[in-house]
Amino acid sequence: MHIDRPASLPALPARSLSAVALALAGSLFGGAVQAQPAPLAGGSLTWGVTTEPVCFDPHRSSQQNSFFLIRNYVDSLIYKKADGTFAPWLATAWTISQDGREYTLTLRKGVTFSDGTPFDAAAVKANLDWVKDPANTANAASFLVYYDHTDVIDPGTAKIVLRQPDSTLLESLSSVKLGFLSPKILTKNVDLCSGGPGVIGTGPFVFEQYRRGQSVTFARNPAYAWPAENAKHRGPAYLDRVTYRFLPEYAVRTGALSSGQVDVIEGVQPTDIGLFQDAEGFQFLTGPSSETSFTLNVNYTQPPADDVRVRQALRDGFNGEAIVRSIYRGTVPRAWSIIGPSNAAYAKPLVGTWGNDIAGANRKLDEAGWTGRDSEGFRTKDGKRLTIALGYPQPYVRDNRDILIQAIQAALRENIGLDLDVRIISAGEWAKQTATGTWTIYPNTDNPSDAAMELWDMLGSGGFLYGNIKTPDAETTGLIDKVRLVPDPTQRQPLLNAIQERGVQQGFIVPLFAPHYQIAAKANVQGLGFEPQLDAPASAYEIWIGK
Amino acid sequence: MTPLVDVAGLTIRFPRAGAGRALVENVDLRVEAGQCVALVGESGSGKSLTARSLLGLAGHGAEVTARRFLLRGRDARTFAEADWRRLRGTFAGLVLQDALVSLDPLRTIGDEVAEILLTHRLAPSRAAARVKAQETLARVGISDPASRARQYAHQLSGGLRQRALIASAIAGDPPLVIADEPTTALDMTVQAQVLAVLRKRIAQGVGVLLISHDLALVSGIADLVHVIRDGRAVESGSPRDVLGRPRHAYTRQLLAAVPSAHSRGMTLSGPTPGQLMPQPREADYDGEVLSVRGLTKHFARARGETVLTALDDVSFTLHQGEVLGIVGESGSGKSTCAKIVLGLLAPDAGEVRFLGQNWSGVAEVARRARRRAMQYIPQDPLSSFDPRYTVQDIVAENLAGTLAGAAHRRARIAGLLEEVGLDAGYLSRHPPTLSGGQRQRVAIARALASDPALLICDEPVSALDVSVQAQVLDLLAGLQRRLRTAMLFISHDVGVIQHVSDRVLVFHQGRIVDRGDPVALFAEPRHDFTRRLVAALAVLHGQGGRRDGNRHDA
Amino acid sequence: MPLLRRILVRLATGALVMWLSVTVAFLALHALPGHIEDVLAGDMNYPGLHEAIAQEWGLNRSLPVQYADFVGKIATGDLGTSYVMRAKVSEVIASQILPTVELALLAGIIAAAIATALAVATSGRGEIPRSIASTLEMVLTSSPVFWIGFLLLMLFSFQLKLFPVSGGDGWRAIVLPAITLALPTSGLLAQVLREAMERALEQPFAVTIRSRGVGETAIRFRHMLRHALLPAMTLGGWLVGGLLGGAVITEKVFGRPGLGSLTLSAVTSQDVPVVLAVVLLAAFTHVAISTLLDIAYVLVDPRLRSQ
Amino acid sequence: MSDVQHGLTVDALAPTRPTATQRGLRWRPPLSAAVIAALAFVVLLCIAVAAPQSISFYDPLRGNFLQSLQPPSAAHWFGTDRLGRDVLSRVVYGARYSLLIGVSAMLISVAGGVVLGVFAGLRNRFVDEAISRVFDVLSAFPSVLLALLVVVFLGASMVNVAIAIGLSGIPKFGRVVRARARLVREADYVTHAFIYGRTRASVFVRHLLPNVLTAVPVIATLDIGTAILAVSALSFLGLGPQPPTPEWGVMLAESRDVLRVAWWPSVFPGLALTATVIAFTLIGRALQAHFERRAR
Repeated sequence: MHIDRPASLPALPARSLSAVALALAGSLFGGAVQAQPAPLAGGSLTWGVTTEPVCFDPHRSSQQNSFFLIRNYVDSLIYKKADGTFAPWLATAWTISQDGREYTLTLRKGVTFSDGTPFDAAAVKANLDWVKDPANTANAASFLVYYDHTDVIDPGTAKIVLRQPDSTLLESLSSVKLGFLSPKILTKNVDLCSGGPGVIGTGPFVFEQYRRGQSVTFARNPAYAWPAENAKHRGPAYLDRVTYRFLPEYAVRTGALSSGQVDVIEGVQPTDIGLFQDAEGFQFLTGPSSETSFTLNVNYTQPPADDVRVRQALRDGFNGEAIVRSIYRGTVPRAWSIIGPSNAAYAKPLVGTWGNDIAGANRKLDEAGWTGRDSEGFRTKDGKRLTIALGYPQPYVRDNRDILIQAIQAALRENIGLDLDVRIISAGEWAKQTATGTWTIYPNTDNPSDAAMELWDMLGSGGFLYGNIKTPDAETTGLIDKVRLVPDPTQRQPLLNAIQERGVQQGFIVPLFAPHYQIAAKANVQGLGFEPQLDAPASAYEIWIGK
Repeated sequence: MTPLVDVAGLTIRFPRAGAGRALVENVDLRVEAGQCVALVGESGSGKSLTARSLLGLAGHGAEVTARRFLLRGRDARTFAEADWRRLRGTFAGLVLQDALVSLDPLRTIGDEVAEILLTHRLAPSRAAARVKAQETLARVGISDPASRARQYAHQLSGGLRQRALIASAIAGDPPLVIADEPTTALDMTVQAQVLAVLRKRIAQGVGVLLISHDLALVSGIADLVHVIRDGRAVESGSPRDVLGRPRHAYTRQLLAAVPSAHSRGMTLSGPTPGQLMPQPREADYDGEVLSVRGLTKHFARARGETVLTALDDVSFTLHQGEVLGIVGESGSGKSTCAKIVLGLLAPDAGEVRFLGQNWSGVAEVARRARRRAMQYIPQDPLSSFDPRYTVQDIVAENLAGTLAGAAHRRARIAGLLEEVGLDAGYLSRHPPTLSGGQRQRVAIARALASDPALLICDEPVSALDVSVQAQVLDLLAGLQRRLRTAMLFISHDVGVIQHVSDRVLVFHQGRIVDRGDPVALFAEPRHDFTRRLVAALAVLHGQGGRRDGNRHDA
Repeated sequence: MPLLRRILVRLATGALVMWLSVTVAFLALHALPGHIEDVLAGDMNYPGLHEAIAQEWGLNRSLPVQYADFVGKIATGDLGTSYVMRAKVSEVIASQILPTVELALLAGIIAAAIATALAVATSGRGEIPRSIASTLEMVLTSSPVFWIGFLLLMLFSFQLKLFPVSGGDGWRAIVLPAITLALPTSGLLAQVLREAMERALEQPFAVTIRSRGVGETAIRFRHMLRHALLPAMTLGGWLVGGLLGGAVITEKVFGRPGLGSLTLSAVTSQDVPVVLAVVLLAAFTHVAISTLLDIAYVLVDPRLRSQ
Repeated sequence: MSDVQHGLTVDALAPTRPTATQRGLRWRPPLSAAVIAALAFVVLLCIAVAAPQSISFYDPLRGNFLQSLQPPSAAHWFGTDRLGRDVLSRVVYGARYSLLIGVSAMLISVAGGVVLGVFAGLRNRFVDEAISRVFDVLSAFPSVLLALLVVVFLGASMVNVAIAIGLSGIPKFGRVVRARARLVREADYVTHAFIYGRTRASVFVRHLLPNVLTAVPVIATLDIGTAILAVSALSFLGLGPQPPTPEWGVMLAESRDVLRVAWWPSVFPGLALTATVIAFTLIGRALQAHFERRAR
């Protein structure tokens, strides 16, 4: 049980040299900033993470918890900042045609993949075309539904041409799923899912070793010099090496950090926060809320939830505020819309306008005819109990969300006599339900993407929830299709607000809370941060180990 | 010369188990080198316990007290476990009854014999111990000891196994050998050979303490005999005195209970031998009950190479009211013959006719009607009773549907029990709670329930104590004579056969080698096997003749 | 030689058992609700995706064809590729088998040691040690594996901080899981060993051995242990199956990598090739162990050689 | 050779008072204190199954958020869990699930095991071989994997868990019954039954079957413990009854994450589980001793 001490003497000279240079640079640009301790390069860091990535290929991976590991070796064209605007990265500038169908990108000079092949327009075309090809069954292909082709104007310029305008493309290009792998490995159809040195990107680290079930390790890419514009430093990463150990159990992760086996952990459960928050020798950070909040999506075509009054009663029949605060001990905010509060597209007018109206909920249920009561106190209507099933797919259960749902289940039973039949279902059963549109309530956050894309996924006529339902709510799906055609953010916001308000007002969605990523680490670990578009911690590029 | 064992007033009790009554009370015992002392008594008399206490093996929780307890002059009362352990195997060796279960079945004979040498470091190395072990095997008359040493107990014949067991006890050349029923599990001829081994040890100066239930056998080898009853020595003396002029009533009763050619026609149990009803002469036997012609039966060994001939052309007849005795050693085909006569086993050749009709060649259905007429009394009655049944259920099984009404049937069963000397109180009891004798009486009652014409008894009394055996034999004889049933009586004990049978068949390796009058046949044996049997009897009972005299002058 | 013939028969039946197990698992997995390609698609839903996945894994072919192809490959040792992890199943299993085998083996050894010590120390040595031993054994066999795991974790890892909470590497990480898995097994094994020893001690040959001046402990080790081995081996065959099952649970309690977690995720995500490989492995282990037991029986008990 | 080896003449069968050497000191009173305690505990369990509200004070499903993770106190003897629910009430209500699933799983094992065991033991070699292969296949699947397949196939619910565990218990039962059947088939009271004019069928009904089945209640009682343990293991893996059901295995699974800060949500269900298994084992052993004493 040891912390990997920074490399011994031989590395010292290099370290002191770059330290001096950085200190100089810091003071030059830091200016009036009080003397930040100069970052120390070198050393290796060990993470304790919740989930072992099933696949290390950015284009194929669909696991949100694996994105911030992949970000260590995969860069994107642009970087989405916290305020929703985009900073240049591998693309120094980009212009969108009048009809919103053509995106012309000027690429950064001197960027190379870690196998030496240059990063140029041809590489951009190769990656995008590979993702679009359905034969590769790439998960990221859902971002390129309207992508037609890419023109290589010259090595430094590429033009992406769409079949119809798609306002979600910019955020998609900032996602790690549309990051870039060396064209060489894309051609030979080698399987990159199982990771290893064969996965070659342009990122600040190079894939070193993957021990299945145990850990994955990345080594520093000495040639790296092209971070996103808003990065704090320019040169290669500080750390020599970063290791991510897979520790799925809460108690195990917490124990590993408190006994010093690892330097940083993510996924800290509320009851253990006290061990690290303002505790001597440790630090505790909370990131921005994720792009979408944890929401109950109610299938409004399945009885008894096809009656709007029942849905509204479900929405208002419990005190969300108190339950979220009790389960998560105030570490996460209550959510008022399906889009996360920190997301620029968050429908602010919705805040505080609904929920916790138990009398109103009971009145609505009485109006809807659910007046009878059975032996266990549940409402009945002509003999049938008011039961709404909630199928939580087993692979997505994490972060104590099943405990939250149980609390809501208990509250609904007590307050309004509604039987929320909670069942953890298998992936097979969930696939069958979505394929036949027979799902009832689906609790989850969505993979991070453009707000319009999120709404498309959750409520859109082509999304994975309502894709197979013949009669979705025309007004909602119409609005969603419209918003995707409007690239200009100022014009999109009113539409986005309208969709979110209608979703909540009609009880299609019951937002619960906005998950915030939490990290606990040793006090001497500096440079920890979050990447908004990933809904996760940032890559290890900025991290360095203090004294 | 100090005696090997000099014990006086020996009392053994188990305070924590049961009533705490003494199992051995005030026994005196002296054994000199080159002398054979015998303890004779029935099971539960405490004879084994007395012998084992000489090795400190009386058992867990035993309280052993004595006025004097000297082993080669050393006072054993002060012995700690370590002292006992040093003494076991070096001072005294123990030989138990059946080598098949008294030797560790999972270890070779060589290892078993060598264990004493290694435990007491009587041999410098394992190799030396192995050689000494093989020498000991040779000393007890085992040929080719080197290859025998590598074999296991189950691979040897009964006689060889028992010799190996003796070898394992005397490997450390102990001056004293304690033999607890050493020959009981063996055939007569083999018993004689094993006794000869012990005689040789005595001749070489070893003291032997012999434990047995068989007074006759003991008289052939012992210099001094103690008769033990309920833990007390009721009589002691030389074999000549104890057998010739028994002073204690119990000794007389034991002697009288031993069946032999001389006890024919007399009762064995009871205070004084009485007269049995006379058996009809051969001339006036009426109908032929059973006729067996040319019975042959082969068993294919598991691997199919060697075919074993169990019966080879066996023929005999049995008339109403007659008792036909079959004698032979184990493996001579007696029981196979019984099974075929009972119709439980089909013969390869030959034919059985019962009550004038074909019996062996027909299907079981055809036999079922006449089943009631042929009944069977097994050696181990307990295994022939369904464990869930009470005595009443067992006897009722053979009553079939003849009598209507439960009360009526119950009365009939009670009557049957009465006939075999058991009162109605036994009706509701479970066989495991009964004694061996009582169980055999229940088996007899069941057999009589259907008034059979033929009773087949396969070693019915060989598992019983002498006195119990006597009572059962008297019961069988009385019933047989009164009900005039034909009886096929199988036994390995020549004495029993001579006592019960009107005619005798001698079985050897599946064939009838001799037949005729029970007394005349063994007076001048014709076939060499019968001759060997008679010779063995003589050896066992001390040069023969000695026992003839005593019967009449009692 | 009967032994050789017995082994050949056992192996033949073993092959039959393995084939039956794989077939049963194959049919069960394909009869599960939902098409496998839908499951693999997960949350993605764009035109042509499901067909592409089905095509890639040949799921669009008829069941018999898929089955024949699969069995054909297995016969040649190719276990196929995992749908979810897109890696060769043989590699996936190989990487995960070591920690589980390590755990099961170490647990087995600890259990055998505890059981033997307990049996030798308490068999036939009076009422008090006997009742203490049997109570201890009963408590051990009656407590759930994962509960024992929690108690050990609470005591040794959280309170005394002697052992790391989990992880797969380093010898200290395997101590607590191995003990957790070993305890219930040792309870059961000790019961069987002790009862067998006591039965053997009541046999006449025990008196003969004592009459040779052999001490109580020597009797148990040199003689009685062999007699107790027979019933223990019958139980042993069943226990190994238990150890594998127990490993799945222990790995979840201590967050250790291994076949346990692999099996759990493979079945829930219907990763057919991986599940079938695990079933094959389990069947193979079972067959191998029963064959070894057959041989061991004959070695330990010479009386069986003659039949 | 089947010739009866003339056995011991020492009248070993005479049940004179058990001499110390043979019986040692193992003669015990019919019902030891432990067995009485076990019977009392099982009665308590039955009350918990039939009328849980009589011995618990709170609704097992109603959580009071203000009192989450309270240590054992006068109000909550076993303390409260993360959702503020009373652990004692959940343990009491949990008895119903663990017992019902455990017993029904055992019944499935017994039914399957007895039927197959009797056929394997009493029929010809071919049937015996075939059924032994079925046992091999069933025991080739580690019980957890077998349960996984059944539960994923039928969905995670109490009935399916009982089926899953019942199936994996069949080989163990089957082999015991088969061995006993082969033993009884050779016993004298069966082979000699023809002497009393019995037909094959009546021998089967009157002697064979009853004597084979005498052992079943013993092994059944012993197996309840094992079945309950297996059920809790499955619930722990999330394959058994679903939250918020207060089944002991589920409670233990839920207690895992708070193990570090609260010991009581995990200790008490574990104790209940272990005590139940011990109780049934003790009763099973007592039954076994009773049958052995009668049949010996």
